[in-house]
Amino acid sequence: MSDNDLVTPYPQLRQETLARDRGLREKVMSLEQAAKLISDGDHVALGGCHLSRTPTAMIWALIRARKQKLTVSRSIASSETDLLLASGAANHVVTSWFSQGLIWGVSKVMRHYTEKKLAVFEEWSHMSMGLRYRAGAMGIPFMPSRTMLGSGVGEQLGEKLKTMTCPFTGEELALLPALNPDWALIHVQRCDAFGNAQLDGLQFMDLDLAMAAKRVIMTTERIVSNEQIRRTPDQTRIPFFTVEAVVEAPMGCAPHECYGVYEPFFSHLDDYAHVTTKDPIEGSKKYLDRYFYGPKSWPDYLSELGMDAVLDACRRGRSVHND
Amino acid sequence: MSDNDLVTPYPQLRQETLARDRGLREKVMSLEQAAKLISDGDHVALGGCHLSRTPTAMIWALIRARKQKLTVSRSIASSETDLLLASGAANHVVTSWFSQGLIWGVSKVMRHYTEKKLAVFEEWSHMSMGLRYRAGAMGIPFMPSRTMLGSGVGEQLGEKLKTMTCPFTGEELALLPALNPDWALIHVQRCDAFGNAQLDGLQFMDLDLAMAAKRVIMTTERIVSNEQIRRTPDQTRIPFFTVEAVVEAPMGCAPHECYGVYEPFFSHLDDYAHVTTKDPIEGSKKYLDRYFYGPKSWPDYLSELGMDAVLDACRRGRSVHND
Amino acid sequence: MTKHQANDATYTASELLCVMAARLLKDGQIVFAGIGVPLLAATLAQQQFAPHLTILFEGGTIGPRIVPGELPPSTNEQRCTRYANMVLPITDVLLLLQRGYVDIGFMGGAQIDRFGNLNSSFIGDPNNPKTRLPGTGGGNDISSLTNMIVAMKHEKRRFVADVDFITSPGWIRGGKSRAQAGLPQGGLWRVVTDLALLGFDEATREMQVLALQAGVTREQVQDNTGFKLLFADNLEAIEPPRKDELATLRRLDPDRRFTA
Amino acid sequence: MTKHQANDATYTASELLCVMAARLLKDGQIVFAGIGVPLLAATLAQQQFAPHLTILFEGGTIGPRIVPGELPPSTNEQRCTRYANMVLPITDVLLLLQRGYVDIGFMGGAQIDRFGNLNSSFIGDPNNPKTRLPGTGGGNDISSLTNMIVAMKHEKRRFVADVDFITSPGWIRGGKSRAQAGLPQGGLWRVVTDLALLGFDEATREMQVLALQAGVTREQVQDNTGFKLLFADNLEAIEPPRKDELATLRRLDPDRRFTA
Repeated sequence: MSDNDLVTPYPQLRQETLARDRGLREKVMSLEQAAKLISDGDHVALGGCHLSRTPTAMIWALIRARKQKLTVSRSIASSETDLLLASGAANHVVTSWFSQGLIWGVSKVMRHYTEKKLAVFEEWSHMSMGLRYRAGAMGIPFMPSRTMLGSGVGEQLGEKLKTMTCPFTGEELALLPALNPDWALIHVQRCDAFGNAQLDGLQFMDLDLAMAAKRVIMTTERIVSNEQIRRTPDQTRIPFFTVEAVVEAPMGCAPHECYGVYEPFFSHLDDYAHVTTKDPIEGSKKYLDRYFYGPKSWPDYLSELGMDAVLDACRRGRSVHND
Repeated sequence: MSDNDLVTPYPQLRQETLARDRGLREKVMSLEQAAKLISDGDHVALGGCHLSRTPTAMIWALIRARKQKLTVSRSIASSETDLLLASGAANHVVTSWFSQGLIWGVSKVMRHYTEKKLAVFEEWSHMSMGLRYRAGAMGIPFMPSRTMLGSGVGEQLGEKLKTMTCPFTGEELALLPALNPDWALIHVQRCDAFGNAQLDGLQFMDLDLAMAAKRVIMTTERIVSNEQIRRTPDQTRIPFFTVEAVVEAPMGCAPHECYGVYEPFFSHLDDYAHVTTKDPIEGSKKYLDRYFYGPKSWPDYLSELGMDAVLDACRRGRSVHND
Repeated sequence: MTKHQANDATYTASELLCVMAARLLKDGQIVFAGIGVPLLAATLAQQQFAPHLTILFEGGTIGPRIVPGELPPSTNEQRCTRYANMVLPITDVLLLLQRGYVDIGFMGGAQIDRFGNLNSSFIGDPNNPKTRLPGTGGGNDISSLTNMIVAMKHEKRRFVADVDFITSPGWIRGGKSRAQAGLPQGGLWRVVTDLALLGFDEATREMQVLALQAGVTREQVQDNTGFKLLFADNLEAIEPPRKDELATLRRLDPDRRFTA
Repeated sequence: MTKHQANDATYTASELLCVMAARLLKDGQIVFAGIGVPLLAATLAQQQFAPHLTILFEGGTIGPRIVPGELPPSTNEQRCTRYANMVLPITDVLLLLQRGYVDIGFMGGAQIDRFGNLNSSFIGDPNNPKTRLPGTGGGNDISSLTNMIVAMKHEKRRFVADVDFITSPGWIRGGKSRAQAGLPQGGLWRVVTDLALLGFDEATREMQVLALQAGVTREQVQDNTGFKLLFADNLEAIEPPRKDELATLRRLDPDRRFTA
């Protein structure tokens, strides 16, 4: 963050928002150009959840651009956050749950970096993550809630979590500080050149994320015309003026899923779990070299995943449309 | 409300919710049967806004059932609320704006009942109405916000509006009390027999209204199969378990509009404005006799509006689909 | 209906207000507009010089296009959503004001006072009003959270020393009173009338005449105002509505539903 | 893998947990389920005796149908939405717990203590842990806001007197301590293990054995528990998994991804 406030002061939040060019303008660029927008030390919120609609392509670009000291927040963090730590891009993770996935056991990469205190793993409850983004999206400094009380999770946050007695009911409430990330990275099925995004299926926290963030980088399976967006305005979920960059990145969540387009690349994720469990440091280093630093381009990265794997993931992804 | 608390105590709110049959069950009934569910003195929140997606059919049924002493809330109230007052069904209106519509001038009916103190017109700002419903929907006793400070609107609410100093930022904030109406009346384009509702176009405050209310009565242009709902679950906006009654009421908003189906019946509304402006008491009485008490059935009411008017409103309503 | 003469074109007071309000907007801005003069002004600006300007409607619309002759009856009907970029819930479009995304909000009112407070709730004693007006709608939210432009007919009964009731706060009691009331952001920026363009003194926040409409004198403005006005040292002259501006307006509202 | 014998059918510990957990549910309930045992248990209940039961997934799904053999890898992928009644944002599905719509939440954990507190964050000293675990996810929210069923293998190292860290509060320090901590609602209702069905004493909120799995003795249960257990006066006998229950489970998870 531009400063160390837990909650961005309201005058600063408004100033930073009003200072941006919020006009209806085209903002299409490459992954590399978009990566240049983000500074070392920024707070980057990741859209999607766990294995779904992960902004892999943009994370891939950030790691290749050798970003450092990023704080990353995501309500459920998986292999993408392993790699942000292993690459040295991030050293602080704000999340409710962090591991590759139940079926693969506890992430050895997460364990290595957090147990060795090479990175901070800041734990909030899942709903609390969502309400922190929502408060940020609404322009209020906190959201009252009824969880994290009486737990170690709440205790461990110290002054970051406050409580109050409700002036209307006399109840004890938890107060969650608003979270306004410097950036939100969000991947959607379709979006126009201005940044108007329509996303199908599970939305996770992406709507609140976009409104809470100071700027959004939107990657999309395909860029559609603004005229197409205007035909179904009630399908638009994220408004253009939150967006600073639009990047077309087909298969942009691979090896994770994009609702209705492709499912997770399960055997690839099994391999990833295998190598990183055997040796979190060497395993993740080899993985980064092969899939992140090695490829000349995003299509080159997809080739490395393999055409068979891509077609299989897409076949499974389409299944929801057969119902 | 079941008691006079401004904010429903949390234990009571949970108890009333858990006591309901929230199973996946059919709940289709007639307007008359649905009207029987509502008791005199209940707080009834009206879905839609101003001239759009007004639950006219259900209001029509409540007035015909001679309900009394209802409190009515709606963020923008129009002719439907005139008639709730004129019929004696309601004597308290919670809203941000109450008149037939700018193009018709100030409602003489509203003026008569409020200036003569025959009914209470409780004024909150538009956003405050929305945030009160949203707090109720979220199960929290209040929502912090940044409006109504320094205004007569806030002052006049006295103890109903509180302020606090933010423990994170030191700012002065307004605290809006949660609103959990006894009932929400909502009209949608389509809904299944369980109450799963999909609504097109402008949503207004209906999603928060449904979650905030203790029970929802859903009227719908048409009842569709649950299988059809399950084909596009990401189009469902209101979940079945909030709903107590599902009523199929074609043209259920007439003479107001239902997005994509029909526009407002403008000449009818001109006539309404004319008779109620000339004499708010006699004018509204005559109108109620002809359109509310006179018709034998809802189709009979529509016939009274006139087939030409219905076809014209539908032709204009479809226009959004031509874009 | 007062007729005004300029560039051998005749126009109504409402048309004059639309044109003047439009000229105050800038390209790329996000503008919260009600129907009538505000919507026509914002649309006129879009078509004249601000193609990247975005209109927001209280009913829940971002960036619609107005279909000439199909002006919406309020901000809450489907006509507001034609060719829009996004439709969203009312509370969320209003929260864009609180989040800080909005440059300008258009306001109106039955009364305005010397500190730019607006009244659209009560005429007379609020506890025993001569007239109960429709109320704030989103007015209080807009006025609390962004910079306002007010466009209204200049009449003594509407320009009063103190409004009967503050529905939408302007500069409240002047000076720093607005910030002290918990509203550090926003405020009343400009008042456009059929007689003048007005602003507010930076220090005292009292209403000040910045420019006069064509053919209007200082005296006329003061005579139609219920309190003592400040006047800027050198009053700008306002260019009357141009034919192209009027032509655009009349294409948008051919039936003169909002510009009569 | 422990094999259990009953009605001449062989089943795994996970299958046993699924069946026992399913039997605790009632028709018409709204159940917050994670993947694995919870999802299989809730689906088994639906197919056996609770056709009107609704499953909620943390990822944002209301009332999905599970496609046999296509069990989701977590609650956040598209497989969770098949034939669902509604898909909604994560925060809003979690808020259903806070609004009071949910009857039962399924939970797990690495450790559970005598007051039903769950730990899924740290093994050892939280400031210097032997093992950093994935964390709460929605666990803390579910446990704070509704009645829980916990299904887990019964092992001494997991059933400890005091958890190293309270990720998801059960009855905290027993008695009224949960309500005093600001959680008047919800609490840990039942613990299902491969050895027994357990509840909590109404007054002290200490863990209490209510029934034993077929062929299991009191001693076995106590020996596999790291603290002194209470035992109900008359322990019910649990009917072992029936063939029809196992058949349904195996149709749902033919590859034994979650029931091995």
